Amino acid sequence: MLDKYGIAKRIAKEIKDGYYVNLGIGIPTLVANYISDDIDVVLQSENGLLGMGPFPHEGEEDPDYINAGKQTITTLPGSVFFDSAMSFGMIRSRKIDLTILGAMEVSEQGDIANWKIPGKMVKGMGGAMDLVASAQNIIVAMQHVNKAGESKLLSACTLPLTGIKCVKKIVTELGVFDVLPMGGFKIVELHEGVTLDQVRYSTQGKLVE
Amino acid sequence: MLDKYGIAKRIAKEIKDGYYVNLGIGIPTLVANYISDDIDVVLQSENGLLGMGPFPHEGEEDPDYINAGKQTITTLPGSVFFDSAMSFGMIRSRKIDLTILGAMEVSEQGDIANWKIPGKMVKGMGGAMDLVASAQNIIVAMQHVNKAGESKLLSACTLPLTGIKCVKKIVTELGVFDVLPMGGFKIVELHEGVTLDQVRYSTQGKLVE
Amino acid sequence: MINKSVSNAIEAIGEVKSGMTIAVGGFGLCGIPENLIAALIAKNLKELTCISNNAGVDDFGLGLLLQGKQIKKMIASYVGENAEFERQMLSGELEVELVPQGTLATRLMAGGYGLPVVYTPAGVGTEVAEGKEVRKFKFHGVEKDYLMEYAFEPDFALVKAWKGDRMGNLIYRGTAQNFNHTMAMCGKVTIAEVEELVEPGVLDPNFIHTPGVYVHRIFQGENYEKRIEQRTFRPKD
Amino acid sequence: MINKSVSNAIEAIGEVKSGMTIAVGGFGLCGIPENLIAALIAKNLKELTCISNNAGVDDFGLGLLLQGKQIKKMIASYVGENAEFERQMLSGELEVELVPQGTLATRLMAGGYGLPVVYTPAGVGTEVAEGKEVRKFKFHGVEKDYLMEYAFEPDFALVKAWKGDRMGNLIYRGTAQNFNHTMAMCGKVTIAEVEELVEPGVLDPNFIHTPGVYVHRIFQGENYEKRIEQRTFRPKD
Repeated sequence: MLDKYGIAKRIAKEIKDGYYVNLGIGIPTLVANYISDDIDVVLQSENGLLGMGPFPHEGEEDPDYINAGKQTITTLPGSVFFDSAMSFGMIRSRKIDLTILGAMEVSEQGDIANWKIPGKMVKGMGGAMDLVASAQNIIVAMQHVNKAGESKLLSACTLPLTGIKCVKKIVTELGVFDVLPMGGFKIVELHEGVTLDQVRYSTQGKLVE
Repeated sequence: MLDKYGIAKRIAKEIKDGYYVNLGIGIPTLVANYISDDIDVVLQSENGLLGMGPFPHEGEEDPDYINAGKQTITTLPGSVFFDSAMSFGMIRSRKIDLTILGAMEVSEQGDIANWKIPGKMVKGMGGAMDLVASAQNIIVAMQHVNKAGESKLLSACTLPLTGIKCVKKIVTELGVFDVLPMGGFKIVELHEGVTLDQVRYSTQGKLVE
Repeated sequence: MINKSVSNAIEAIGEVKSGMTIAVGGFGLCGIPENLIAALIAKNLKELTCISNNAGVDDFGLGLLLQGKQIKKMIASYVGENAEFERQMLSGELEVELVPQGTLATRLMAGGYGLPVVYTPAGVGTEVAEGKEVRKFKFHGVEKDYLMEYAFEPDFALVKAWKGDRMGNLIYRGTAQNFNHTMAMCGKVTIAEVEELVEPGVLDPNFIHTPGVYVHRIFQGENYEKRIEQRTFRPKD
Repeated sequence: MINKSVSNAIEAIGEVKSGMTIAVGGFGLCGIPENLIAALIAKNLKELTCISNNAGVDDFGLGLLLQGKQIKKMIASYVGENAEFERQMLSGELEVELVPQGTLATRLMAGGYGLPVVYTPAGVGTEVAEGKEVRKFKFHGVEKDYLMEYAFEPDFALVKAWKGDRMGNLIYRGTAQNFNHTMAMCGKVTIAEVEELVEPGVLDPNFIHTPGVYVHRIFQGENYEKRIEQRTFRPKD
């Protein structure tokens, strides 16, 4: 069973040399720390930056240099700034190879819900709906079950949707799952110490073993 | 009666302080020479320049600095270069105050034909269709009759159209004419030495005296 | 030389009236037009419809307008950092229209590029699609559904740039560009505040982000706070 | 660092095949990818569909491809400077689709911005509108007709920039930017030739016209002729 750092580390293996990658807030942000030094990757921040570098050293923060999570960041050689319209233009025109984001629920059809819980304060979808509607390759990083112990891998999402038929892969603390084109969560691997029974118990949607 | 320089000089009077102006090829290009020194005007060239300056001195021409007629030009303080999509974006979003272009025919409804003569080699419409479809204020600079002596101010255009219901004003060697919203060429002024009969004789479309 | 410079924010927003729709640049607190927001407060304009990616925080940015109950309707993609916002929304005082961030940017772009509508896939199959025209197009080799979204045509766009010249040419710095350029292009009237106002000819004509033709008034702002929302550091090496 | 640089034009166009659709940057002879055009000739690729604002002149630019009968179809806004073009068009050897210049630019932009279609007023009521969907929209306070136009999705975009870095970031100079930026954004594969190839970090990240994400291969071109079509001077002072 993996902790959030383990999930991030596992997802980092999906990133290939030369990829342009968009990392969402939460566990996805941690992925950046585990990208192999052997490959060259460019991180996109949808507020208008390609080539996001690490957080600045204390005292070197610049209010004009932030990421989509409003955190202070740095640039790297070859970085580019641009406006929001171009940023989502490149997302829609599929120039970003991989999008990694968190979710509250994923359905066996690849639908995703990650922006709104009825009855709770709605903060907005930010760029998530644009990313999931256009990305050619979406990996979801999330816990397998929610705090109430209910499965987040469902036959159908119960929360308001962010996008439909878009998630390709899910990495949870229990394992790695492909969302099959005809529907269903295909077990790609179980993390160390995880049993098939654990996964069966924690997965409400159709599991393909 | 005016020659082409006179027509250009007369049109220059229509340009107001602070205007952004697009000048077409031919007589419209000459208009730039007659803009009053008392007003500030920015010339747009649709290949990607705001703030077009005069032709360069011999030996100072730069192949990267041309206008929409492919002539070598210079810039002025405050000039900006941009790409073709933005150039026509600003034309469509009505940021250009005045467009001046030539025509083969104009109808009393304000239709314009200036790009194609059936049976002759078709060179293309260039940016003319975009300009006439979007400009809020279009002045046509042309001769009142063609080389065959036929009127170019018609009840309906006979040549393939460039745009419909768009021309607001026409300046010819004979006079200045407003195209009325309900149709018709309203005589605004006759140039020196021109008689009403001359205009009547040379105008096939509906003349409003 | 066309001179669009005015002396300050109050003069610049002279024609902005209560009830108007204004687009306000910035992403979070990054690149927001601090002086223009202060002027909206000073003039106590009311019933504003604000188009902005975010709504500021309680005591800065558009949050200050919310404190003064100056905003009638907020059109944004993410509004999570603001308790007063939440209170007004839940009480029904504030109307909120949530728009996917890319759709927001693209509808603004459409306004600036003279395109009445755009089709975008964002929100297909979600509540964002409710009441909208859905149409199939084949693009990138895939046939899928798109939503028709209308261009924004705000009465005013209030933007903040790094440098600008008296003809209205603007350049931005870093991620403070964000929505500012796109909004500058779509305002019926666009007002820009800049950290440094220069004479025409100082800025390189090859590297201007927003051509002055889009900008109606410009002034040099004062006392920029440029507050940081999430001050995040890497461990000391 | 992602390194997209290759050594020359022949290597760069390795995957371009006869029969493909290629967008070629430039306006007239200004900003055309001279080395890439030479490589298309050297490899004698045939049956090309070229999207370019113009078709060069008889002995330069795309005119050279016409001489070699390499172009099957030309999509352009203005093709007037070329006798061989006229001959091939009149004889029916060459298919020609004339597109208003702004529509051309906007259809290319749509490709790069992931918008399957755009609505533009250019050509309404003319032969350009034949066979196209016409739709009324209210915009800028005026209700009028617009034509639905499809995004371009060329197999390759061949563009020329002033400077570029090995990650594919590009900057243009003067009016040589023209269609190059827009085309670079919409190519399924985009190849850029530059006058000067630099290391990443040399170009200011605030002032890059085309981000490298749009560019797949880049090389430093040789022997730029940069021919001028209309050498026009002002009288001596």
